[in-house]
Amino acid sequence: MNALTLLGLLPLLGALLVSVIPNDQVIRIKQAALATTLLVALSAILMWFNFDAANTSYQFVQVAEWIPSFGINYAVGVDGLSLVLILLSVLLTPIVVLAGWNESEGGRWSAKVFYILILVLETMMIGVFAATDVFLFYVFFEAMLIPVYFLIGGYGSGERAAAAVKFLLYSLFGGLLMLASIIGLFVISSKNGGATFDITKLSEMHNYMSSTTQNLLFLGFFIAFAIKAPVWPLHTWLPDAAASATPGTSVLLLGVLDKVGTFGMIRFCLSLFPDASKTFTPIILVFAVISIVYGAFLAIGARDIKRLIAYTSISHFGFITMGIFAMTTQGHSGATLYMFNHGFSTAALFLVAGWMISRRKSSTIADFGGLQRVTPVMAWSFFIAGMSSLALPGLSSFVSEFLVLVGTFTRYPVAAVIATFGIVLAALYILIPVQKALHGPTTPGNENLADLNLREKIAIGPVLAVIIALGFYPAPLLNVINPASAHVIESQGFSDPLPSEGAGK
Amino acid sequence: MNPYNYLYVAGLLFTIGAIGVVVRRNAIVVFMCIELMLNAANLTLVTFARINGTLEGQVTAFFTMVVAACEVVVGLAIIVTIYRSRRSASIDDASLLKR
Amino acid sequence: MVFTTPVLNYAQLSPILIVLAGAVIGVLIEAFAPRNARHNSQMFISLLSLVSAFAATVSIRKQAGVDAAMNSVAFDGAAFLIQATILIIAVLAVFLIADQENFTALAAAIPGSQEERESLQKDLRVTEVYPLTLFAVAGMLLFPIATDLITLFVALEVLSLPLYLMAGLSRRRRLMSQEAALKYFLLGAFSSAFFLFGIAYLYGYSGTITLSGIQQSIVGGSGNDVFLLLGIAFLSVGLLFKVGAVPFHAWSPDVYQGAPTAITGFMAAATKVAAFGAILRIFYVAFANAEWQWRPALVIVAIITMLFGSVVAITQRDVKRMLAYSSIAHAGFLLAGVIALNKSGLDASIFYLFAYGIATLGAFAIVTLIRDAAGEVTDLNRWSGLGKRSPLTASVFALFLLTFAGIPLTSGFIGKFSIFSAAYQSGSTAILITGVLSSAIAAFFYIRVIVLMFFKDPVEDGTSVVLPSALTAIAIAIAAVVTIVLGIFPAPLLSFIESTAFFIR
Amino acid sequence: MVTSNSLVYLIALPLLGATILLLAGRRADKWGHILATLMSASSFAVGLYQLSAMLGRSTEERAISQKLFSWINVASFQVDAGLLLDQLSICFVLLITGVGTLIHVYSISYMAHDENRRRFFAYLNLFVAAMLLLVLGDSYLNLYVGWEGVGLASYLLIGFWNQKPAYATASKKAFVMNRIGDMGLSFAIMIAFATLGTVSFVGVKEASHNASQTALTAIGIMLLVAATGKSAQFPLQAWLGDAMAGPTPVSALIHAATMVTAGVYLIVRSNFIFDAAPTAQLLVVIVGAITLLFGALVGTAKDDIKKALAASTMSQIGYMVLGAGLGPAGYAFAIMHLLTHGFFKAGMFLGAGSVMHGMNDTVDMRKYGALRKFMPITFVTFGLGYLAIIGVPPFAGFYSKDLIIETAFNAGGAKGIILGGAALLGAAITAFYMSRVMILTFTSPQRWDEDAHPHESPILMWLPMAILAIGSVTSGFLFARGDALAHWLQPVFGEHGAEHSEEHLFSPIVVSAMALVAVAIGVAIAVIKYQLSEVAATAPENVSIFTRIARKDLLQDSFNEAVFMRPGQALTRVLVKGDDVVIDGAVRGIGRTALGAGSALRTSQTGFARSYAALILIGAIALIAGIWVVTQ
Repeated sequence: MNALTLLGLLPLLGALLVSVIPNDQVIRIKQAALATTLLVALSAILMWFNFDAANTSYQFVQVAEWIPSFGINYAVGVDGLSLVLILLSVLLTPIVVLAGWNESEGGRWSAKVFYILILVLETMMIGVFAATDVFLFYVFFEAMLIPVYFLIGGYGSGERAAAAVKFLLYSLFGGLLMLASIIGLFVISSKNGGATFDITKLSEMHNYMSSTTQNLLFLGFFIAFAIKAPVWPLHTWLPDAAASATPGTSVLLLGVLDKVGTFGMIRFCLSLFPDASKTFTPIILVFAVISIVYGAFLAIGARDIKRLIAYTSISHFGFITMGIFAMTTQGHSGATLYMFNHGFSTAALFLVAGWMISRRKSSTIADFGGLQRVTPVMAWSFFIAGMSSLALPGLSSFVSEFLVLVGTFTRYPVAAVIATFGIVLAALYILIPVQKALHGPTTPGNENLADLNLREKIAIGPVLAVIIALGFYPAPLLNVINPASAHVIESQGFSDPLPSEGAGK
Repeated sequence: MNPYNYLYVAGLLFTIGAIGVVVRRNAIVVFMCIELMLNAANLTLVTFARINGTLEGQVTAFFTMVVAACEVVVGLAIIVTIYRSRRSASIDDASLLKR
Repeated sequence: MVFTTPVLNYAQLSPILIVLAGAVIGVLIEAFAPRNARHNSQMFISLLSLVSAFAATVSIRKQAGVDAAMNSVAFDGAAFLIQATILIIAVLAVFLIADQENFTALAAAIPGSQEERESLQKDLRVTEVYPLTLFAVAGMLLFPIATDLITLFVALEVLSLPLYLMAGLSRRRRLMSQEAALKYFLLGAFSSAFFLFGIAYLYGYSGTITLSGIQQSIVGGSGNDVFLLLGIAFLSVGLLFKVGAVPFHAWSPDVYQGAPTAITGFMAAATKVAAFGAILRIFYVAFANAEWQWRPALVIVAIITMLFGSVVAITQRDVKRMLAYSSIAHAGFLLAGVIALNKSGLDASIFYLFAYGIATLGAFAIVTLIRDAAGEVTDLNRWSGLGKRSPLTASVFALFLLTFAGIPLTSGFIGKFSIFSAAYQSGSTAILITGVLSSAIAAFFYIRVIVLMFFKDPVEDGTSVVLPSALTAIAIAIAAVVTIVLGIFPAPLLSFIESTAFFIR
Repeated sequence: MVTSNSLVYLIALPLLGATILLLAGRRADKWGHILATLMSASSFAVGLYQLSAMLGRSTEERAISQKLFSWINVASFQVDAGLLLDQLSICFVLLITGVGTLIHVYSISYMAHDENRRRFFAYLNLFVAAMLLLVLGDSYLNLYVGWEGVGLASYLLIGFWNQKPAYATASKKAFVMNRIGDMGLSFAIMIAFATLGTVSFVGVKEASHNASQTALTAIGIMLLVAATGKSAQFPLQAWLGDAMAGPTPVSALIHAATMVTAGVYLIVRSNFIFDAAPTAQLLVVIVGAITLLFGALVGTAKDDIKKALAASTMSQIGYMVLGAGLGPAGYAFAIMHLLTHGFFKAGMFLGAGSVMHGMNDTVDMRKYGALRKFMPITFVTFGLGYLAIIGVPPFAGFYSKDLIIETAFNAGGAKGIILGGAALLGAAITAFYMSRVMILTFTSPQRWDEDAHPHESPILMWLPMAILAIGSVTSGFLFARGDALAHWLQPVFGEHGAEHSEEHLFSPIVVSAMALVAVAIGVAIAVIKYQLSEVAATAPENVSIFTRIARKDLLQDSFNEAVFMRPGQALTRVLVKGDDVVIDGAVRGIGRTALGAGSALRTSQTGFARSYAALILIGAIALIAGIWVVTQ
């Protein structure tokens, strides 16, 4: 069987395994879930080693007829872009399982349901990135909402039901717009050489569209992705969802699911509608830049630590979007790498924040204080995660953020300049909570908080290690990403701007 | 006589019937108005049969009568039941189900 | 004038004849069999006749022709598919009807009277519901295959009259049930008057009562266009009334709510299939060449129907009313298939009808299970926390809601996709956009119910989930399985429909 | 260029130290400080080894480089993790590791009673590593890593006692203001890449020959912004005073000797850009001149010994920036002043730490007085540093500062006179406020709090002070003799480096004389004001508006608060509110509209069959009308 399909099936099998374990053997359930996710992670790493980075076409391809009446195939394959994102998903999942060992306990339903949902979600995450058939992508895109919806609404805290509904409605709305566009594509393809959903074949279809059609179809896709990624002003679901979800769910939500949005922009918006992408680039850049600054300001003003992290993500997604639409290799590679790095730094932030909250029973930043003395390991973990979030050089986010900025600057200097102001704001939105929560005198109620236990240390360790390692040595990922980015830029008919002074005065 | 005039009459009858359904409260009267509409249709059919010189219209009219008779059976059964329950044949009284 | 002896092709009529025979036997049983033997024998006869009718349809599926009854009916691929769908739904509906808890013991008894109490004590059964069902089914089988206007009208009445009665058979809230019967009857009769009036004008226009004759007249263009106009308009009123399209929808929420739930399910599913079967045949066969006349009007009706159904459903507090408005919205979606007026529109409509019919029946079957001491509980507020009390029931209901909402991996999604793409293929961008928009609105209330069931705490008011009877359980299980299987592997059915569905002229 | 594979040890050793200490946690409490000191010392040893190796090579081959690995490599954007050790960076390497090691030694004793001493040493090692990366990086992006790395270390060390909210705030302020400067560096790198296609020093230098002045000016200005942030130059100087919240050794190492001079390094390192961008160069000297006066003025009003020294640092770096901005003539002098300043200012800070150590951590000079008797060693070492900073021959500051003043005068025309005048005025004010510090602390009558028991510090503390004092005395002479440093650095600046300009406004002797007169005036005023008259133990309130402004750091914080902070906070509040009300409000509004529409349309379902019939009738008529309209 195809390696990629197998990878996607593994978590489902795990879910099946979990479902047959009796409800009262909670430990067994957790162990089974952890073992499955670890196995998936290892398999994905193995795939990464077998991936031929120099080859820009899809690899590990499998195509099987699914719904021949509509030309729909089960078609999967990965290029550098999707491989990186699949890696991100499957690496984060075991960490989430381990880090949120007790997350399932405050929920409406049993631990079993929780882990089944997580495992099903993992399958869908792999599927959504691996799909090379637009219809298949859409199916995963929509279907993955359901487990997340139940994870938020069933195991979250606070206004969890409302947040889950808001998340679902936003996403469904976007999804339906995309469905309209997909139908449009389908009809156009069936009128021009046979119905198909194959991404490669569909990317020829723009030749048969009027510019109005192309613009409309582009918007259908883009709005769906802009909701997912969240780009200002379609972001308001994210803080609510992130604040209500369990930390683990938030990690998957912000770390992986939202990446589907930015992934989709590259994979679908750009390649299917090159002309429309060009038309809308200025507007999108404006929105991206607004996201960067706006998200940062709202993060500065946030009182709740989870909302704060959510707003920082909005800012970061602004960077990613900007990098994508800058149409330079640096911007693209930076954006892709940013997706990966943001996954890890947000994961670290959310996990540590989750532990802080579960110990303190409050998510208000002001309730913390002086944690650096009480719980040094936890405080340090948060600090390093925060530093990564503000893109401190030497940590992974810096590389990607700088690539995005430099890549944008060569083509759209104004956008890059405004975005760069975001790095000052980033310093504020990280250091303010650091000061309030970690520094200062120990606030009453915090004196006896326990520091991270061994399990938590094991969970956060790899995340921080990845953050630091990729900061110094991003080559393993960049080597995979670069050919894919270059391919996208080239197929868009762009080439990187040459140094303006290179040829002499 | 111009057969089209029958069409006008039929149209008039249909309209009267339809308006009757809308304005009358008593279920029986409403039902009678519907019968009027059916008969307006019958008249139309017959007229067209005449105009077109084919028989189908008349055949249809016969079928309609049979069907209308069946409708009466069912309709009266329902109306009578509801009258027995409510002691009223006003269709406005039967408005529990709304919104 | 020469009368020819009618030549009947009994094989092609056999499904209808079998069902009618079953109905007649049922009447005889009602008349002669002892009271305590009636129920089981009636049920047996009903199922037997329905199943054999189904077998008969299947056995003659390859036959096609208009000569079954002197050009009065046509048997073709589309007819087979629709009849088969109706029969499958009818079998499932009989499973539900068999759970006699829903029905009054003595329909003639005055609500609250001594007579009624006695009949309840004696545990009497309204076994006449079985022959009524069979008569209705016979009408439904005839309606979509009728090719002349008389047969159409007779079939319409044969399917409607039993339903009027069945709507009044509820055991609880009998006043409402009777009111539903009255409203359904009066408005139904009112609309059939329009229908008949339309028949008269079409006859006047073309001088013939066969659909193919009308089509030829339209092609010939010799008739008086005013008659055609009036004919199409009045006929449409009758048809649109049956499917519950706005503004001819007003009966359906009231009747759906008042009728016994099993009957509501049967009505919502089977009537819709039959009526759309007829609409498709009439519009595709008779009126196709006059599309420039009726299409704009129908587009507007479809748009209003989709939007109205979705918007009003949001505010409903009664589950049956909510499903009624949802079925109005779905009528709008189905009209999109009529408007498409192409082969894919026909295929899509048939698939949609099958998927939607089965799911609707399943959803109403679930409604019959939620009860308190006074019978079914349809107030949505009292459904809150259902997921906690009975996770399986709630999950299956959620599944049906998701398929109504058109979430991928359910049959509803495939249906929606195929029907909208057919509509867009024929150039109806407006339908596509409205469809997507109203799907988004519709998602709002489906999700609200899911939230209610899963994310709200149960109210302790004696509402409970009864164990479904074996037959109900089977019906629900079949519906759920069909919904999922058609969501994941729709290809066999789709290609079967694609290769089978056609209209003979 | 000669390649080497041992440069990395310079950085790796302290980095290893920091990593071990941070990961080991409390387990390293016993030996952490020793390990850290050893790591720093070994790095110094490697530096010395590299120096001797360098001396052994011919002038052209002195610069060596090491490529570690390919760091960021995307299409035309190629940055290696590479190190470059040349005549300029070796100066810094030795300063950082040398002074750094001394300060490590000092801190062993100074921090002995702090329960988190291990962590302190970890930060110190981290700082040393980052600072070495800053000066060793072979490209602007590598420099940037060190640049922010030292910012991080500085943040951690300023906030070392962050349990005090004010200290935590100070550290945050330092980081944020530094980030504004860092933004400038980002811009510079982006412009460099966009215009020149490379960000390595070698590459930019090559490309700058062909580049337009516009591009180079833009890069230069952005580099200047970066420098103002890191080196606490006007207008990003406000953080330095607050940074004194950190333990005193930190102030000595980071906020006097090394990190704050990184801006000067950056400008000097980018000499090829500034040489070709006169506008940017002009801005550099303006910033330098303003800051040297600004810092000096602030210094006159500070009663906190560390803040007075911090203001002095700001002012002295102003001199360096001024020197660096004067072009080829000034680079070497800027570096020379940087090095001598490293000695004397670090020494004085350590002295201040020693005083505080003896005075229960009091920092208010008005509570000092007459400490000469109780802390003789501190007095002597501090005094030597004092003589060096005010520029008394033959102490180090005399040589280095004099040369800058002289070069400033030689800048030509009005510019020369203004810059020279400013530098001269600065020298006078420096003499005044440093004398003030000296007098208030050591020679004036005692004004201690009752529980003060001043005593000399232990050897581990005074030994580093003594060594630095020796540096303060001798370094200037050593560097200036025969233009030794200038010649040494010349290959870095190209052919025209170190050449004295042809026209002399004043001869060197005259400049020295003027400087000495200025210093004498400054000292005299201080003596009259503080030695010869009574000094209040608490700062008088009824002072002139100028004093008040000076005490408030010339209103820099008030300005920043009024212009940036409060509007920023207001904007944040508006946006937070707006996000909820406007954007989310719009979303909720859509939901409410749908609900409202639903409720409104629901009313059409009246429950009366007759109204339904009416609806059907109307519908039928509408349908007919609709079809009619289309048909016509």
